[in-house]
Amino acid sequence: MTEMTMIEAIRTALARAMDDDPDVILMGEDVGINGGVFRATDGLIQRFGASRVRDTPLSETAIAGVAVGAAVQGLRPVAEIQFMGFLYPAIDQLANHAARFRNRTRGRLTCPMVLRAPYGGGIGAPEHHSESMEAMLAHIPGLRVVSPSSPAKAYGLLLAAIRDPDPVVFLEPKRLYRAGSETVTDDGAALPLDTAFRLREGADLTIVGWGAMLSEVNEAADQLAGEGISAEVIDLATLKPYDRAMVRASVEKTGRCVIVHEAPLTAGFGAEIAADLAEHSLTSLLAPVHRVTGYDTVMPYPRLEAHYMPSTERILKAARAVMEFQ
Amino acid sequence: MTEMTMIEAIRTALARAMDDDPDVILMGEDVGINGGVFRATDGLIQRFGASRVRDTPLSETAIAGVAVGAAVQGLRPVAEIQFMGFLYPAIDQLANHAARFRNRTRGRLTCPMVLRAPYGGGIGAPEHHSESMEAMLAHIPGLRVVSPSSPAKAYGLLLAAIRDPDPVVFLEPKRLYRAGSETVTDDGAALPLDTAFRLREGADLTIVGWGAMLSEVNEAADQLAGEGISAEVIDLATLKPYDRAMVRASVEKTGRCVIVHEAPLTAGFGAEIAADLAEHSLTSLLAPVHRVTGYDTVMPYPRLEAHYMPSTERILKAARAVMEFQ
Amino acid sequence: MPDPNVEMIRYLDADGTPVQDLPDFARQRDTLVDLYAAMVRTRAFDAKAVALQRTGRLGTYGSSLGQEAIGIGVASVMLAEDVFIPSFREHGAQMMRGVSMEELFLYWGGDERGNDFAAPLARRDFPVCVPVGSQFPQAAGVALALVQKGARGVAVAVAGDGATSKGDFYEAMNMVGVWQLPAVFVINNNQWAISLRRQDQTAAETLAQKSVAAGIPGVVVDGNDVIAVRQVTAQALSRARAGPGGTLIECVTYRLGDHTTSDDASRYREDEEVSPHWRQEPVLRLRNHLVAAHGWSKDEEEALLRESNDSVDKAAEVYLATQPDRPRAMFEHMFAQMPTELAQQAGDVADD
Amino acid sequence: MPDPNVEMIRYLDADGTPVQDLPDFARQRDTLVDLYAAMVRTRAFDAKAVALQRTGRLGTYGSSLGQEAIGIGVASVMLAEDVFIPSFREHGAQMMRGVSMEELFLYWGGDERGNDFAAPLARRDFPVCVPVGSQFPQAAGVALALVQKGARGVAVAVAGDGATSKGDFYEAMNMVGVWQLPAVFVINNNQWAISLRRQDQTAAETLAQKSVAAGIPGVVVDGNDVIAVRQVTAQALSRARAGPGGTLIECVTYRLGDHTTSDDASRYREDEEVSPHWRQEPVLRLRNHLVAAHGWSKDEEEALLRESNDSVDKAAEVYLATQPDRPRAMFEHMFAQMPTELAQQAGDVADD
Ligand SMILES: Cc1ncc(C[n+]2csc(CCOP(=O)(O)OP(=O)(O)O)c2C)c(N)n1
Ligand SMILES: Cc1ncc(C[n+]2csc(CCOP(=O)(O)OP(=O)(O)O)c2C)c(N)n1
Ligand SMILES: [Mg+2]
Ligand SMILES: [Mg+2]
Repeated sequence: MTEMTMIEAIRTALARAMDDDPDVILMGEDVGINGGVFRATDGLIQRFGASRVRDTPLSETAIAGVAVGAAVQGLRPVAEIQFMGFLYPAIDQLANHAARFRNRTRGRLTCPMVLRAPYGGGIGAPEHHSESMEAMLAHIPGLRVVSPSSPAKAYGLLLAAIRDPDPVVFLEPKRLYRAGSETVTDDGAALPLDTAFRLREGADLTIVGWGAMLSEVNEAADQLAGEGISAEVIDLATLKPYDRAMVRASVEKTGRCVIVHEAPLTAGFGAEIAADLAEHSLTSLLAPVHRVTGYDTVMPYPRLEAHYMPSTERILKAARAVMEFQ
Repeated sequence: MTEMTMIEAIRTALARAMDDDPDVILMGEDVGINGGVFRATDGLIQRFGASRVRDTPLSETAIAGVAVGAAVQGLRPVAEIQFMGFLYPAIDQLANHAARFRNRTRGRLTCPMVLRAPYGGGIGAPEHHSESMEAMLAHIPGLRVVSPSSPAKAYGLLLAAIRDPDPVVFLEPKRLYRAGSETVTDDGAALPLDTAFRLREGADLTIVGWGAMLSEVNEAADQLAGEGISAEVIDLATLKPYDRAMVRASVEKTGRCVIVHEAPLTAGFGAEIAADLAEHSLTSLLAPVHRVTGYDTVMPYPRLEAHYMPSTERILKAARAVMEFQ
Repeated sequence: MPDPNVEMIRYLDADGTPVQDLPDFARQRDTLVDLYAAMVRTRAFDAKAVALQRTGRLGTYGSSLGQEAIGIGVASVMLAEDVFIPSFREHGAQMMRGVSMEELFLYWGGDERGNDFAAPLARRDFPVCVPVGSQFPQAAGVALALVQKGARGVAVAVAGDGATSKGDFYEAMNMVGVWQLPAVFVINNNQWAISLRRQDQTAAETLAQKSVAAGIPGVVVDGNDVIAVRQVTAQALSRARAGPGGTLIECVTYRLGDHTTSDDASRYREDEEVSPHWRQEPVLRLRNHLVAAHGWSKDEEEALLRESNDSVDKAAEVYLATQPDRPRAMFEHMFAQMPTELAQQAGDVADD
Repeated sequence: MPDPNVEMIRYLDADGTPVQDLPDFARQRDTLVDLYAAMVRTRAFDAKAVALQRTGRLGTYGSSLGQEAIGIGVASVMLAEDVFIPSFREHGAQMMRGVSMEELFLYWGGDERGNDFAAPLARRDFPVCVPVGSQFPQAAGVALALVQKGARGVAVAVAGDGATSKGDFYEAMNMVGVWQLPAVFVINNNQWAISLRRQDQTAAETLAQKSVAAGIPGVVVDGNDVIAVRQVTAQALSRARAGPGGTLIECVTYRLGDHTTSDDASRYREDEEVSPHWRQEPVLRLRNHLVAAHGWSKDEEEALLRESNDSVDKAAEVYLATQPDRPRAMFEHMFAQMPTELAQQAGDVADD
């Protein structure tokens, strides 16, 4: 049991997975001697050697494709894309190959790889360094898409992702990398990839989020509690496939739902959750579902970034609107 | 006024746009002497010359990137991706560049390009030739995403896309290329990119679709009419940004909504429509919103393809469920 | 800087006459007959597949007519520990790796079960790769896995001249170079990518010279000479097995037929252009050599043709008699464990 | 097959002594002083930008320390009709193209208005390209547009050694080759891509030899010799203008500083490795030459430094005094006409 930041928890999980299974290898830009630009792999090349911690050329298509080939051939590659904004060239390999090998060979060949990428804004990074395009990946049949919201979740979910027999995209909210720490036990225990986490029980409304936005969501829930409004908070953690049962049950209990994400509104993953409720929990809805999200704009450069990010205030506004609705 | 198939209408629109504006150029694999694998550009190289109808090397990243650079520099490139399954390598240029030039230069540089791609299944094509991933593109801020459902719409919408001062992804439902013909007047009149089309007025439920699925939707609406159920049918045509007002107004009138698309369910574009209704038209909903879509599976090879495609029967089943709901 | 051999390696001229000393294997009648039989069988398979497609009983199909020497030459020297990562035009190589004709028909007939290769030799081989060029990064990954696991296998990928314009090809080759991976990239340069001529694909004089960009050796070989293809591949494989890394092999041949059954090559090329290439084609070339150097007889030829056609016909019959899979199958192989939401969706389709 | 010159083109050695006859322009004091002043100003700008970042008043910034000769050499021979398509490390070239220091500070300070270049010369130039290598296909597209519109301009793109591993680079270069487009691709080979050494980026002996893959000429030039960079670029530009197509130019230099202000190079390289490169750096080299060949005086040097620092300081003040844009601005430039749904979303944010 140690206090760890999220980046430490990720590093700890990577080391644990590599200790446990010689087939686990890491690859990506600057993951070796530099330890990753965020230090997720710091010290691992020293510990596991340059053949298991591989600095790649600057080639996102090949990073993904090499991971696919290696996974199909029996390794468990964990590949890093340095920032989500540079992940697009990897989509072809993910959608056309990683997600399909098991299906198209009827189980003969499988692709147990993990693609890690830091995502999201709020740290004043340069353009193309703050995107949240998880919905694009979550639309691809055959992929799992996971995003942790705390150090302990990062540890357990990353272990689960690496051990999973199918491809997983693991999206790390970089705003949380060093935003706080919590006790993480390096016991090799994975967290399930098929259940969401109820972070807080509540009776009046359900707030659903994932990744870094849970900070604002929790803050909002605190404030709402002060106003006598009891919010249930659900951390989706695994977006694809997500725990529809938990979200439905919660909303069927509370009757109200606010969904929060950083990605642009239109066709964001929040749409899926709202749609699922409109389809399966409609009669329980006492108020319109609200989505508090990034706008349908390019993520602004740092000077205006704060105006783009869904704020606690915007969440509160939505929550109050939902509560006041009649 | 001539009877045209959709592929003829597309070719006619391309020729018209090239006649009208010398800056319009075509590029893509096999678009020249071969006239495109679907013949969308048949005869155009003879008419406009090899410098305006350019056969590219097999390079989807460069096709998109060259189109971006050429558009930013003042041409109006219309680039073809041979099948949507090969579009993924173009996403980087679309999301990181085409969609952003105007915004990041505060209007100094713009990117008036069109990326055309045939999409969708139902014609027994080999694997990777039948995808419908429009939702991924519709999530990208700064892009317009358009899909015609008939020859006349293809003509008018493609002209609008080419004339639009911003980047447009034009997705052609290849199942409709030769599935029928209608009267198209080659008068150079564009159709608006900001309104949906009400294909049929109805009072009992709203069915929303786009592209090829409108065939099944219309068939279902016919059958429903025979059962005394009056369905309003909306062809979205432009998915991003879509005509939210028309869909909301229709559902507020009918109280019921079925959304149909070929793409996989989860995080498909139908989710956005259902979410918008759950957010803005909730109190008008007399029944859960139903989505009739492809499954969260890889598009099967031809032998099982028919079981994947949303059928008239599945739409009817959903419509009846929605009508019977109480 | 490596200097790709721009002189094309060749052992037999178009008439089947040796133009230089033959390698050892090519002096043995049995070996040559095996190569010949494999090419003939491939051609018979192609013919049947096209016929089935024309009569609506197979999907879109890309024949390897005239290009048989490449796959056969390559696969004939691959070992069990090697992994084959093919394009969509290497039916001959796939068969030589143990993929059955029934499986190939199933695949091209639109049935995923055709990719569940039963033969031990092919068990780790990849199914065909449709997104052009995307198999190259995977091949590099396979090579990495082979190294990492201490195996001595080599990853062998084949793709067309068009594929050499994809960034995937280049990124992968660069990685093979810098990591010295045991991978052999074979280019079937059949002069066409659908309607695009080789010279409109790239301004590079040879495709082999593209290896210079990655710092690995590149070789040009006569792709209509199965002896040359085999010999050059064997050298590349031993080089890879010995450790110093990958090789790019350009096999120069000609696509005698349409791109696929969906294509009509007469739209973009004249018959006059095609005709002379019939004189170069690999099956006739090896037959001429067999007749001249090894007394290959008319009887033997006829027996082989009969046998090839019979086996193809038999496989076609099995294929045609195979019922489509249960619709549910499309859900069953998405994940090792079917997620709840998928199970619910599967409820939509009939159970059998 | 084109044979990229593997001998590095150089005019001045590290001491500023000519190693071969200088081109005409390099015999003129004024021209050399202009080049020198531009490099000094770039260095001053870099220093200020890093200082602002360190004190929290600028975003992540990538200094061009030691690499000034590349951008300056390249931009100094570009014409008004040419288009510059830079990476994120070519501040000097951008300035020479007329981008103001205020605009650069704004950009690196996180304000899109920094990309709305006011200077006519830069009006059609591209803003910096952050996704490494993705500017190359765009440059090919710009070149295509220039040709198509009958202009005589050339598209000039710059990127780093790391960028040469991207498929984008290769696909674009191949298209430039096959379409003979007027594009010049310049590689700032500063030996590092963040922590990856040049020799771990590719097994190619030179980066220039990658042009062989595309069938276009490649040249290696001493990137610390502004005379050489300018001369080679001038040749590539006239070649492009004359019609026979593109050129790849590898400029060999060294990244003396961290990758960016977010980077700590001491994690992955020793000071001992860096030190000798200080003897090669371009500003000192040209100063030595100016002093020796043109009597460049201490007074002139001091005046130039003062003037450079003053102009940089003044620009920084203007930048620091510039209020952030209105939040609404993030919606206003997404489309020529703001769609209804965007207008509704814009209602969320304050008007000013
Ligand atoms: C990435 C990608 N783009 C486009 C296609 C459509 N397509 C299929 S085959 C082909 C041409 C391939 O040419 P080549 O690589 O020379 O192989 P060949 O067919 O000649 O064997 C094209 C464009 C594809 N399958 N994949
Ligand atoms: C496609 C892409 N991948 C990763 C990054 C993150 N990144 C920024 S700069 C850089 C290294 C670039 O090296 P090089 O091309 O040599 O240029 P240099 O920084 O040395 O000038 C990386 C990996 C990026 N910006 N774009
Ligand atoms: Mg070919
Ligand atoms: Mg560099």
